[in-house]
Amino acid sequence: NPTPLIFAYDHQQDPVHGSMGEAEALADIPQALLRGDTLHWPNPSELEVVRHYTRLSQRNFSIDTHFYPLGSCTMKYNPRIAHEGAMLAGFARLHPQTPAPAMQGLLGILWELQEWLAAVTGMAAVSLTPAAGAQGELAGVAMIRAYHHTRGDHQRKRMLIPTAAHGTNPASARMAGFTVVEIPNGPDGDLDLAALDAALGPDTAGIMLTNPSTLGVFERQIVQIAERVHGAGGLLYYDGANLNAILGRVRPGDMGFDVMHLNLHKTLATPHGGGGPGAGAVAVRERLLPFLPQPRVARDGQDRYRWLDAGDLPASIGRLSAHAGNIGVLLRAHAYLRRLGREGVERVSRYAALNANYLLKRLQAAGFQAAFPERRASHEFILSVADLQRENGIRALDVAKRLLDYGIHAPTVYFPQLVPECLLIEPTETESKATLDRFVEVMQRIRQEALETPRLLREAPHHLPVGRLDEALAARRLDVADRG
Amino acid sequence: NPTPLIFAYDHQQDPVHGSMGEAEALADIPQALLRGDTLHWPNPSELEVVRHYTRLSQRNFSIDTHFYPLGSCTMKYNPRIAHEGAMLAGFARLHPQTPAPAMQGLLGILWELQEWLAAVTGMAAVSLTPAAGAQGELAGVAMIRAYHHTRGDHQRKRMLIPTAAHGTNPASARMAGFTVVEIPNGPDGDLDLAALDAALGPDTAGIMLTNPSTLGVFERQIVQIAERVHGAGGLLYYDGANLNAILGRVRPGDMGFDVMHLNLHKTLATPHGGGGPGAGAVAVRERLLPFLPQPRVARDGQDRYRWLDAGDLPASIGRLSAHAGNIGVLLRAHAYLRRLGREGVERVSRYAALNANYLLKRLQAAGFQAAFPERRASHEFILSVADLQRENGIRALDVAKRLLDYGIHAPTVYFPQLVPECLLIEPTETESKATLDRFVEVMQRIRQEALETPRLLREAPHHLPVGRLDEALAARRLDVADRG
Amino acid sequence: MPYIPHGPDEVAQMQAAIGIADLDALFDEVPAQLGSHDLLLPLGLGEMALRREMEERAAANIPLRCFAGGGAYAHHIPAIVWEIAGRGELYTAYTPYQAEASQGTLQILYEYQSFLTRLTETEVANASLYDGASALAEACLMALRLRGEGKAILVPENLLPAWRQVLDSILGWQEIPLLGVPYDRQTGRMRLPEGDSDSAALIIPQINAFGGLEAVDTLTDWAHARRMLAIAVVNPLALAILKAPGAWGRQGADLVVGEGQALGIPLSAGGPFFGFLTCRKAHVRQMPGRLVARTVDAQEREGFCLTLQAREQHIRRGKATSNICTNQGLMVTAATVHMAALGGDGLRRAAVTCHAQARRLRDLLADVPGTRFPFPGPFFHEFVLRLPRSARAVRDALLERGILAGICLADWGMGEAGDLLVCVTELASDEDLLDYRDALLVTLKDLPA
Amino acid sequence: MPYIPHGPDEVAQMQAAIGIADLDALFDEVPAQLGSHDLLLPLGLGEMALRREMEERAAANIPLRCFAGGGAYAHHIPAIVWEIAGRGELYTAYTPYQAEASQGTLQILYEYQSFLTRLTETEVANASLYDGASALAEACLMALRLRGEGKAILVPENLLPAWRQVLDSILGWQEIPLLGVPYDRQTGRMRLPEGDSDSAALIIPQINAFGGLEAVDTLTDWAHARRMLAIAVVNPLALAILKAPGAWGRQGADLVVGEGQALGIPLSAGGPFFGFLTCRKAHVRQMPGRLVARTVDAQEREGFCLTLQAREQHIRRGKATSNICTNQGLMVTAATVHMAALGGDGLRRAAVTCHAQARRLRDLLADVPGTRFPFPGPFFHEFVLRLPRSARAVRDALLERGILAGICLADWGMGEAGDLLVCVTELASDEDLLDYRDALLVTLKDLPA
Repeated sequence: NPTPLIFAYDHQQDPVHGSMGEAEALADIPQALLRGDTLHWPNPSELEVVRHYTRLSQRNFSIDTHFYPLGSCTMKYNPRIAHEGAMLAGFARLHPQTPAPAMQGLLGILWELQEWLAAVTGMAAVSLTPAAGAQGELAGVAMIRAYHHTRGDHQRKRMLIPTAAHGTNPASARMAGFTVVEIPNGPDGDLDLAALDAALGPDTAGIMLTNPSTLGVFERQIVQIAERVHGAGGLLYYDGANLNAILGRVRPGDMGFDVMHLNLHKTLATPHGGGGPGAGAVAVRERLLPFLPQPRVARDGQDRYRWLDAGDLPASIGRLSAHAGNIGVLLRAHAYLRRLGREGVERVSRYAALNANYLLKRLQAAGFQAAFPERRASHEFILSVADLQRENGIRALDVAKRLLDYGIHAPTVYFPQLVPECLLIEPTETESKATLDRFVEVMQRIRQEALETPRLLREAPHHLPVGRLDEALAARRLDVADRG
Repeated sequence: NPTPLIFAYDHQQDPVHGSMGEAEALADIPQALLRGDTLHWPNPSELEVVRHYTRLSQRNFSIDTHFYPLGSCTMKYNPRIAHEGAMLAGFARLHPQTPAPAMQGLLGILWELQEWLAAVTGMAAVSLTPAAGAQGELAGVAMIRAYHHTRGDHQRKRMLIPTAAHGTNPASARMAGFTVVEIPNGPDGDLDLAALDAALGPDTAGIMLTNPSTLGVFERQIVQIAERVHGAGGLLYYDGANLNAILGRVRPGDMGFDVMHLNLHKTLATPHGGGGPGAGAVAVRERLLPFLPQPRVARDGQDRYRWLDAGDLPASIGRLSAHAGNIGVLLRAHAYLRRLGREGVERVSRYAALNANYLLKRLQAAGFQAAFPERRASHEFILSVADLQRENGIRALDVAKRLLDYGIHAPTVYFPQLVPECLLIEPTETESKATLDRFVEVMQRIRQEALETPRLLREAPHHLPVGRLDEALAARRLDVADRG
Repeated sequence: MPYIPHGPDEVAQMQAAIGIADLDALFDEVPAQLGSHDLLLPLGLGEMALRREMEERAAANIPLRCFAGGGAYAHHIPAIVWEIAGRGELYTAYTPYQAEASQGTLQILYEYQSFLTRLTETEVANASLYDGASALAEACLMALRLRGEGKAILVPENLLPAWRQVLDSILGWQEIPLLGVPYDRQTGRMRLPEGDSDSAALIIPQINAFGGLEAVDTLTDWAHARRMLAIAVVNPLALAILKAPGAWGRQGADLVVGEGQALGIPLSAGGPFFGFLTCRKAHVRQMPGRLVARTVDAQEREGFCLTLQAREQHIRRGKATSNICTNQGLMVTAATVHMAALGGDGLRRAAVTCHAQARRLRDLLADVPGTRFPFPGPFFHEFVLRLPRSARAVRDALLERGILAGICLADWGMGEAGDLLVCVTELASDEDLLDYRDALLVTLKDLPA
Repeated sequence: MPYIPHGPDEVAQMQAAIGIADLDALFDEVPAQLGSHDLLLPLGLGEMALRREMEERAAANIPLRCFAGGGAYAHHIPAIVWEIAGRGELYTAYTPYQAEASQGTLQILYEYQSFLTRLTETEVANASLYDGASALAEACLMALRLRGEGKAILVPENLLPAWRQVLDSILGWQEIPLLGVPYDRQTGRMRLPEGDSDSAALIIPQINAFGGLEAVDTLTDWAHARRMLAIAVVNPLALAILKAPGAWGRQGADLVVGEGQALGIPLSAGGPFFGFLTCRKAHVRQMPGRLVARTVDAQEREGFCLTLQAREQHIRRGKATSNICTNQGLMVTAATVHMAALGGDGLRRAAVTCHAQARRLRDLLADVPGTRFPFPGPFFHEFVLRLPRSARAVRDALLERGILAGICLADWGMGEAGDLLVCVTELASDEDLLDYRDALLVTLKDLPA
């Protein structure tokens, strides 16, 4: 029994349009600009709306209901107090054009968050405006572009990016006008330094890295990489997607990065909301400071805050969205940092690493193959089920779908693409040992099923509202809107 | 996979008690009064708490997720705006001992609610303090007692109550010191007037009625009943449980009742919360006004409000709870009335009756037996499946459990007790025709199943987290607390 | 039409199915003379206007830093508590009569019962009563059922007066004698009653109306020595550090009641709160209120259901243990989440902090000229401050400074005119305590003696 | 340790399983010189202290009756909207990559797409972009992919200036030429560009930065006649009464973008909001952002999944249609519930009320001496008021009276010093309008000319 669409709830009421009052109210607008009655729209009762969406919500896996070890996504607990605080009328009802003297409470928070993010990244300054990680990346590489252009280095058009990087890296570089040069990783997961050297040159704009890398290991040569890229006149961009692995322990600034973004909706526990919103604050070293996107917040004297915009920031790369970014997300991130404080922040990476390494060890003991068995896991790690595929055609996707049947969200699959049949597993620090132990137990059972009753996996999931969906048909039919 | 108990989540932390700080802080309390370390209590993480209770919540049927035609319970939509308003800090953080000048906002609302409830009941005055319907009944019959005692009528110790009445009626009468005399109903559902006449006498304190009665029909002789009971020196108590049937249309005061309660958590759409809290405001005619329970709210001059308590109300039957009753529920009821207004309130009973009568007609057409086929349904009606029981042993309980499998909450079963194998069905006004039509369709299918595959019903439910539970075992084992 | 979904076409179809021409026909069995009146209600408001009005009226209640207690306490409630309790599946469910469709509510109630029995060290807890005071009345009725009707109840005079008033009402209608147990004017604590009354039970409030702690072991043993039941009245948060009533004296208290508000329930001007009642298993059949038990289905899967319903009014009617039906379910849900959210460590830390901050304020106030503490002896988080001025005048003056300074005992008809009952919880920061002291200093200087 | 569950025993067991002696060993691959620094963060706060601090800081933002618009609008949001959007199952889910475990989010997105295509009368809507302005930048890039890179975009000078700045940034990095289309100084409305430029698209803002309505049919046909795409920029609430962009001119606009905030999203000082983008099916493969499609499983049960992912960065990497990954999912959820909660009638009523109240205020202000309206012509809910004093001075003076009077065009570098852009929504009651007028009268009298 599928849930009907909301459009099924339509109690035709007595007509609103065409009514005298409405016609009179709209009389001053030329008929040619008006809509007429072409809006095909339901009129559900409030109870129908509540019931419909409450029931739909129950068809989701989520952090609040399920273990969600989705690699590279840092699905940690999203504290409710942060939501409560951000929804206070004093924040939620603020118009963005409110003059600064009437929004000092908010500006003080944003200023502190800028300072704190600078502190945890080891950078000189921060702009909070990017709406998500990818927009932070775009802003970051745009700053690299602006830096080179300001110095007359217009020829620096090539951005180096590891093959294993997040897809947003090359996409962002291209949106900022760069061409992308891929650099391979070595068999131990670290970057191929020789390939790097070969790629470096006077056209090098910089390199985009995340560390720990998307391979779930810490790039041990980072200091040398920084030296070489800087030596060639390039800058280093840090993709903050994996910052949870080193939060409070290693600062990108200390590793030699010049510019970076943070995914506040990962590292700083703001919710992912079924796809967003995120917030992708960018942090830079001193030399990139003039280029930070606007607006930012400044403190004048004791506890008076104001916006910095185009007038104050003449070299800024500009504005990324109409207002100041995802303020509501920033409020949640601020609340999280305020709650954890110094000591709490330092614990994050320790326990994230503890959970990942524990899980890796136990899954290896259960017979699963690690992609980099000789390496320490960061906050996440990669398994490959290529052995199962060889043996009886079980793919990573089948394992993923079968996990859903056991009430566990699947890890990331088929990323990074260079490890065949891989599962990228990130438990995060907010999951308990008991949850990890249960995951191991389920994975063991699935491994056994893969060997004994592989069809159970290939046809999974069995216990969800729908079975495996036909994605090819979806793309072919392209039924992307109900037209009524 | 049953959900474990919360006690399973225990991460033993570094000891709190016995710690220096704690010992020092408690040093002024004699050891003999202290607990030591005998508290066996879990220490779950916040995520574990959220996940545990979020998942548990999904194991409930509720208005927000299911059609819930539970007779006599008026499971209508509970507007969310009322919840939002009642939880505002300006209400939620008010200490009950706040002096009245600092809580005028609240007192104004309570005063208005008193006025409005008097208006919809046709009574002279209202006290909002009873915490639920049953406490309202107790207060009501205690006022009848006080009235007779004040007049020296100490012999009026017998309370007349229809056999079909809610169980709270006799229980409340007894708690107020009365003995109960049961009065039967006639075959058409109306009260047996001859039996009433026979029971009336100088020891009659009064009669407790609900109208429409628990049989789902309007007591047509109510004016005569009132005359006879009043003639015998008794008073009439109106059980407000069924007020939704006549809200805004017929007032209990006009029917001759002297005192009544309202179930705000039914008629006025405050939520039932899995068992409560309710609010059971009592309303009285002028002659019972002095006896109303305290506190109440008075308006002095223009828009200045104050509490009335023992000093102001010397004849009051007294106090029912430590404070002023379930204020948070009263706020929600006030919001509901404010939202509906006069016109909206008048519509409630019309559409409640429309839904009930429509459903009755359609279910009769589907082959179900109405208990009172010749009568108009009120806001609810009774079916009997005695025919199915005779034919192949299917009981009302089996139909009820099978409905759960179809995602519909069961109607009330086996009440009123005088109709064999009965289902008491109350759709309420907030359900749509489409929902009612689906209910009919499901009931038809169940009827067919009862005839063709009765085992399907006898072993139902099949699709819920647990099957039919062994209640006898529960009472025998009496495992009512996990002792760890 | 707020909340009514019917469109005109649907109404027409439904009327046709019933065979009526208009909705008024649905009321054709109602005697004609009953149907007409003017409904004196204002016109309805849209949700937008309603929200604005509620916010304005909420804002018309002055925000105060709260130092009042007297049975209702300002505590921190974690954000998750009402987030969960407000979820539609819990907020809008009925009493769990259909067990299989109510496992969420039922398991929560079972966990609640488990928490409460562990906290009180007793064997059975019901699924809530209206509030602490009415729960005490129910406990007294239960004691009479156990010990013989017609006996009296011994009620200490340092019980919260509103609670005594509730006993006067509810027990009074059944003409049950209540015998007062006086308190020592020097300490505020109960004196042992003189003589051997033929009473069913002794009520022992730990904490008493003055915030003081009673010698509960002695009192419990005294009652038991006279074949009375000991009814403990306790603050559930305080039990994180105070001796559990199940361990009072040689046998433990028999019935334990209390106000549950301190466990995650907003003050809301006095309600909805919830009352709890716990006892030994031997007494369970005389217990009022709902009870949840763990059991199994036909496949031996564990589940929960209501049990011993034969005690209740919907089965036993006039012979039930109480008339209670609707209880305070949602409050119990919130309390359960609250107890879990705090955890054992958090609960204990909250209680210790209450006590420590109360001591700190008491120490600060000891330096205010002219004040004194009439009742020495141990306390939890509430104490009587005797002021050299009318407590009412001082309280009203402090209101102007945004402080609800406490409860005037004179408002309760107790103590002296200068007596203020002051409560301090973990919500009060050190700065709040200093502000209180300073505000009091200024006020006493300004107020005429 | 907030939010980390591990007890010491568990840590010890886990360390043993890994074979490490302490947690620092987990970082033994990190070069030694990187690990040490002082973390300059304050100490953590308990939840209680955090709540208090957030409330204090929220209260430090002055509550104002809002008459400012400029792309962010104060509307009524039904209570159910954020009640549902805040439910953990929606609030804490990730992007629905695992379709079978995300049918809730996916169906909501599909419904959202359906709502938006119906509202705009187009065929495809993506599942959101960051905000209206960045959505417009994406639409321009999409137009260039469709019409040939290297071409220019025609940008009207009466587009909201912040939006123009976003185009300058995002399109500027790719060195895409933006050609200005001037507006008529007498009406504030777009003039048809002169000459035939070789441009990819014309942007048509309906509503323009002055609140005015454009001759959208003419503009659309003009663009199409020159083989340009017409990019409509619309206010989704206004579309309840204004002509849908899919019906503009003879062929309809090709790409439609807008800021979705008016559909149930709190102002929150400017975000998170969401941008929408809709187009014809023929153009879908050049569309950026996620897309949800309806499909079936092996048993022909209907379900929903992400589709055409090959357009996206996680598959196509550097060749994707955009770098966007995380979008504004939760905002779209709220908007979907909002659109459902209002229903067709409610949406239309809200839009009509906005317009009616804006007209009412305009009529009231017409009587204020010295004011005038520089731009005649139709408007939706926003208009320019020309004051005989500095608009900034007037705005600041009205702040003192609890009114945010509008946006000073001078702050945008537009118009004259006295120009104030005033917006009125359904939130403004008649009394609010009178208060505005009265406050303005008093202020103009007090302010030096």
